[in-house]
Amino acid sequence: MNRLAVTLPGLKLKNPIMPASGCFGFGQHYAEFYDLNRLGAIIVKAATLKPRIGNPTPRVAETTSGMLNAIGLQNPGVTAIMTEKLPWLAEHYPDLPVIANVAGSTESDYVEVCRQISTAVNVHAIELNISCPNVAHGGLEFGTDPQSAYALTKACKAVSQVPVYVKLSPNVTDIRVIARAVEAAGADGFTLINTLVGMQIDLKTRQPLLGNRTGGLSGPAIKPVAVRLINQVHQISQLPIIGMGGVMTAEDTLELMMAGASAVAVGTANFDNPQACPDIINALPSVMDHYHIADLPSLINEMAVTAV
Amino acid sequence: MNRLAVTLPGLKLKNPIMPASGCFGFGQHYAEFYDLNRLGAIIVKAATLKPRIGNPTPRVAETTSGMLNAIGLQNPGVTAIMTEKLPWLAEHYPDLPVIANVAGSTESDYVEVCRQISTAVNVHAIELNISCPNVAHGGLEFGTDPQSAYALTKACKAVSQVPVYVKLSPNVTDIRVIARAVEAAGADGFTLINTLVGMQIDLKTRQPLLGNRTGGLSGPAIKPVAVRLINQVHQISQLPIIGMGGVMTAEDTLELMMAGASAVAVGTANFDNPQACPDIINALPSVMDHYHIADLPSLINEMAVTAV
Amino acid sequence: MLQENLTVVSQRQLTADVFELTLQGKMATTDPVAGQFVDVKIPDSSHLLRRPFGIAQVDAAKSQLRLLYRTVGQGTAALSQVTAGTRLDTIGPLGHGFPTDFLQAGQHALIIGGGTGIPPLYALSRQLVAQGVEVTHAIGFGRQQQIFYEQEFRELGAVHYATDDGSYGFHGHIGLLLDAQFADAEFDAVYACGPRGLLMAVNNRYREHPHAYVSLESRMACGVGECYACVVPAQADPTKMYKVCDDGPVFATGEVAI
Amino acid sequence: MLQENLTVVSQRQLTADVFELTLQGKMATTDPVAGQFVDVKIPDSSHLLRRPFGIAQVDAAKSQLRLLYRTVGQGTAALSQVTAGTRLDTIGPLGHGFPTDFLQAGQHALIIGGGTGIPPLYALSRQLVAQGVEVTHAIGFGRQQQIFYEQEFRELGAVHYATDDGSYGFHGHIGLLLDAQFADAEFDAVYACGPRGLLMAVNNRYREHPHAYVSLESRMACGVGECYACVVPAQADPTKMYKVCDDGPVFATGEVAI
Ligand SMILES: Cc1cc2nc3c(=O)[nH]c(=O)nc-3n(C[C@H](O)[C@H](O)[C@H](O)COP(=O)(O)OP(=O)(O)OC[C@H]3O[C@@H](n4cnc5c(N)ncnc54)[C@H](O)[C@@H]3O)c2cc1C
Ligand SMILES: Cc1cc2nc3c(=O)[nH]c(=O)nc-3n(C[C@H](O)[C@H](O)[C@H](O)COP(=O)(O)OP(=O)(O)OC[C@H]3O[C@@H](n4cnc5c(N)ncnc54)[C@H](O)[C@@H]3O)c2cc1C
Ligand SMILES: Cc1cc2nc3c(=O)[nH]c(=O)nc-3n(C[C@H](O)[C@H](O)[C@H](O)COP(=O)(O)O)c2cc1C
Ligand SMILES: Cc1cc2nc3c(=O)[nH]c(=O)nc-3n(C[C@H](O)[C@H](O)[C@H](O)COP(=O)(O)O)c2cc1C
Ligand code: FES
Ligand code: FES
Repeated sequence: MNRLAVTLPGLKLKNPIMPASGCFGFGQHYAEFYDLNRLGAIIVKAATLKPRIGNPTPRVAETTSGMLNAIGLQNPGVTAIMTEKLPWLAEHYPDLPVIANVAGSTESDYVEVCRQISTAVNVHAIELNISCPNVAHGGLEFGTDPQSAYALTKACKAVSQVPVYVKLSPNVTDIRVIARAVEAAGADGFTLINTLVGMQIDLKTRQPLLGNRTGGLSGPAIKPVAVRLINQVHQISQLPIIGMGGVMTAEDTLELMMAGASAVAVGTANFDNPQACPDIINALPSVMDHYHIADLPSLINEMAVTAV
Repeated sequence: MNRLAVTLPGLKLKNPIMPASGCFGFGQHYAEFYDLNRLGAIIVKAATLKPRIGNPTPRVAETTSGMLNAIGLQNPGVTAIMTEKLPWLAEHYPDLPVIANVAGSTESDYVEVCRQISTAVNVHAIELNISCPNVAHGGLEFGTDPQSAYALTKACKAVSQVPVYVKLSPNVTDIRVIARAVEAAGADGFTLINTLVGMQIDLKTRQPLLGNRTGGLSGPAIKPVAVRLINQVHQISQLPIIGMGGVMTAEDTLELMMAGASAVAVGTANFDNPQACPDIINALPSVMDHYHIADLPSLINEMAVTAV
Repeated sequence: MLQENLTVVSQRQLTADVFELTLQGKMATTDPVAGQFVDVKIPDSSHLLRRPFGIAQVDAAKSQLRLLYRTVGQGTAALSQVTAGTRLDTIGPLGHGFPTDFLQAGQHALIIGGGTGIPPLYALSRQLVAQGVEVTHAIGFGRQQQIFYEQEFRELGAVHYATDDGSYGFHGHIGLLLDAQFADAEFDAVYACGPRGLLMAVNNRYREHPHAYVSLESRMACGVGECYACVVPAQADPTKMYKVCDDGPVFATGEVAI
Repeated sequence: MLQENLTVVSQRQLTADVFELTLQGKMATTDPVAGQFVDVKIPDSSHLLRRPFGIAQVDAAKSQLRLLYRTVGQGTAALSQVTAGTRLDTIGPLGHGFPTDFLQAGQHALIIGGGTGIPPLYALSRQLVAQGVEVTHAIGFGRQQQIFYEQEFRELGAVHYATDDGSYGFHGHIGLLLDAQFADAEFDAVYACGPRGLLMAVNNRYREHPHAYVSLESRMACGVGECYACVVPAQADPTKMYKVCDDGPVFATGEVAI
């Protein structure tokens, strides 16, 4: 038996590790470093209905043990993604489950992208990004207001051919309110956390360094916030969670799973180390031995019991 | 002229640097490292009406470039603070302005502590802690609900002999709503940010490491969040801000001031380096030269103009 | 209490995971009391909290002090990589050490240690021997390969080892060794440092002893008594809190709830 | 594209803030194109983003490559502390370098550089000279003391310096030097790397030149073309974005909006 295999709605994964959306594009260039079939799955860059050129540069800044990004959802639009990007993955990695990250400005945008992208052969699930802090209408309104989150999730669920995971924002007073709304609307799972809103000031210009002024904070700096929010959602819902936020190592992966995640996405770590995902996957068995974890499903079950 | 001098309601400071509440106690032991008269001011540990024993241990955990704490407002109560702690400071450092941090579970607790502590000779201002995430009724309810924040601030203002600064929580969807309520209630200024809620899990026990399960995240990891929230509050209010969150260096101090702070508190850095405050104060003039800043009041004025 | 950049004189690996670090600086000339500790900054900027270590040995003439530590996590792992010449930002000596003034030459002290609890006990044992006090050591380890500083302790007095797996000395934990071999021995002073189980056993066994002391560990932030991170409640009154860093790390038996 | 722990062979300080770092590893044997860069992990765990540096020189026989960098912030400051023997986690060679295939022996290329833009130009100049191309350099610095690699460039061809304060060579910025001395010179190829002002000047002056190229800098996260951090809009169509790390860092003049 494969100790690392985990199963979530729509996703039979040989291991729980997947690159996080926006930190791995569609994987082409990372495929020069390693065989993407090593991954449990891949969450691809956000798709919007129309192409988007994104925010002005600079789009990234380094912070202590973290980074800010304000890419602004640059992407070629759902049509190009479905005719170029996803087929490339399907051709080269037919067995690699893809989770499509969907973003938009209006409910109808989201719905249309979900309708289309969920028909792609290799898209096994959708990650509804209602928490992008980096564009004026990037969904964060949906992610901070329970009514909108409910309506959007319900509408997207209705048209999607695959399970829908909703990506929650940490930038809220009480994440449980949003989680409950999303669950009530029929979501199949959660992914969390998206980035925290942050800013860096350029001392030379005395102005915000990022072109967009603010950006999303990610990386190990935010891991304690991720662990807490994952745990908080896990305590009030039985839905599976794909956890993310600052994961760099196999230990971090287990920490998020002990908090309540059933699988784990790796974002910023890819920039620090392009082979972060396979390195984590390789390290998992011995780290699991060290902490007496026979296999991941039993860990997930144990945590599900203790959460109640 | 002293380039570092700044003036805020109730506070004529020879420099903008002060230890943050809870990270310096009442200073006695730090006085073994350096002369506390070097400081601009000192924000002392939270005072509550009754003594508090605080949370179960472990109370702190290290995180990447940050730390979690769940001290739980351990303090000997306002009476002991006024008869032992503050007099010690008044005797040894009669010219050192003290900002008293006030916490409580009920509005009447807060009011009573403010009434008493604001009469101490060396207390020049109050910091109303409506954002402690580490006790069940530690004020975070006041800090996340605008109505309660308004009522509490108004009541405390009414009985305080010194200006009242309200300490804002970063754990909210929109900090401006709270800031506006507090300003409308007559606050003299803001302090921010308090800690972000976080958690660490002990892989050996698979349980939260802290006795309190969750704790407050502080240190350089959160500085981008602090900069952003200070800037956001600065944009909607003319009230002065004492900024804090991850400050380790003179550069960090200037970054928070460029975001909108008029003075800066240093918390976690004291643990990393007990001489963090004097080191920052010493470094400020040359760093200011490097960035062509003649003096801090002119920087504050410049940022006030550009915020509008 | 000083903050000083101590210079690494040498680093030596003693067992699979125990290292001996020799540091030089003015701090070593202030003659710390055995049981006091230092708080060392890990030379990697992502670690903000200092790491506390008991002072295992002081050579004031050479201005050197020695730490003995086990690599348990990221901080100690990083520390084990530092080489001679590196400067380590250190504060100390911190806390209150083991009281020894009451002992007369010729009196007899029992020192009870386990694992990496033994470093401050080594300093203590040397100090007692210098005072003319006779010293007996009871030291527990998981298994033989983990033992370090055996020769050093044997030079100071009798040493009784207990190992959990019986690979060396007495088979069983240190509490059982005490039962088996020291049940009715009388000592003028008893000192202990080690894992919580050991401290609880000693605390119970010697609660009424007028001069029995335990040294505690606790997670710390400031290390100097100002943050209330490291507290432990009084045994008699759980609403009274002691600070391990400042009131301790050494407490009389019966004083605190372990 | 490789990820490799390169070994530091030597580090040498050239000016108050410019360092030469020689690294050894397989990456240096893959014969990067001049203008390609490497992305180096700063050996301190609080820095997550790699730092991009142009490859200044390759010695494939010794499997060595050389970087020249200026200390501008925390990452380069930390880098300047590393000593021989340290292993630096590096990815590369990255991006698209300067096109040179079209040049014939005996043709003439102009190389325009400023400050720390010159490292990839040094690699380029060596490559061109090896191809038999004649090379003229126009290089700008703030002031004389900042100049580095003067001898190295002079060995490859004529070098014209411009300094902002007139302390060496032409008095004024490089655009003025080009106006004054190269206004009607004809070159078969033009290459530039340096500060934004220099690149804008070159981009304007040589917009119609069939073989004029500029190398850009941009803040990066992935460095390999997957995160869209480093983009620059096409000059002709601001809705078309090029990635500096992957489509660049070298672009033909007129191609992107600088
Ligand atoms: C007064 C005192 C004296 C000590 N003397 C010694 C000694 O002489 N030799 C020795 O090997 N160890 C000693 N310890 C324990 C030592 O401090 C820890 O093993 C060390 O801090 C672990 O750091 P780490 O980064 O490797 O572990 P991590 O688990 O990664 O550390 C994470 C955080 O937890 C803290 N922490 C972890 N374990 C402990 C612990 N047992 N006690 C206190 N804090 C802990 C760390 O300081 C750090 O803040 C002493 C502890 C105290 C309080
Ligand atoms: C393709 C390319 C090639 C380069 N080649 C060289 C070279 O050969 N020699 C040299 O001295 N410099 C070169 N640079 C610039 C060099 O990358 C920066 O000076 C360096 O990253 C600054 O790091 P820091 O930590 O010292 O500065 P900080 O300002 O502390 O860095 C903070 C963040 O901003 C980024 N950053 C800051 N300045 C720049 C910049 N100019 N370009 C891109 N990112 C930046 C850093 O990488 C880091 O992520 C090149 C840049 C690029 C994009
Ligand atoms: C450069 C960058 C781009 C991102 N783009 C997206 C995106 O398009 N859609 C999305 O849902 N999240 C996006 N994110 C958020 C990540 O998917 C992830 O939720 C977050 O970075 C936390 O994980 P980490 O700390 O491992 O990076 C992006 C993050 C980064 C750093
Ligand atoms: C150990 C510890 C104790 C704290 N206690 C208090 C407190 O009693 N009252 C309060 O308002 N804030 C308290 N804080 C929050 C700090 O005052 C400060 O707002 C926060 O730590 C952010 O600043 P920093 O990153 O510089 O530490 C505490 C923080 C720490 C780390
Ligand atoms: S560690 Fe701060 S009081 Fe003990
Ligand atoms: S840096 Fe990621 S695409 Fe260029």
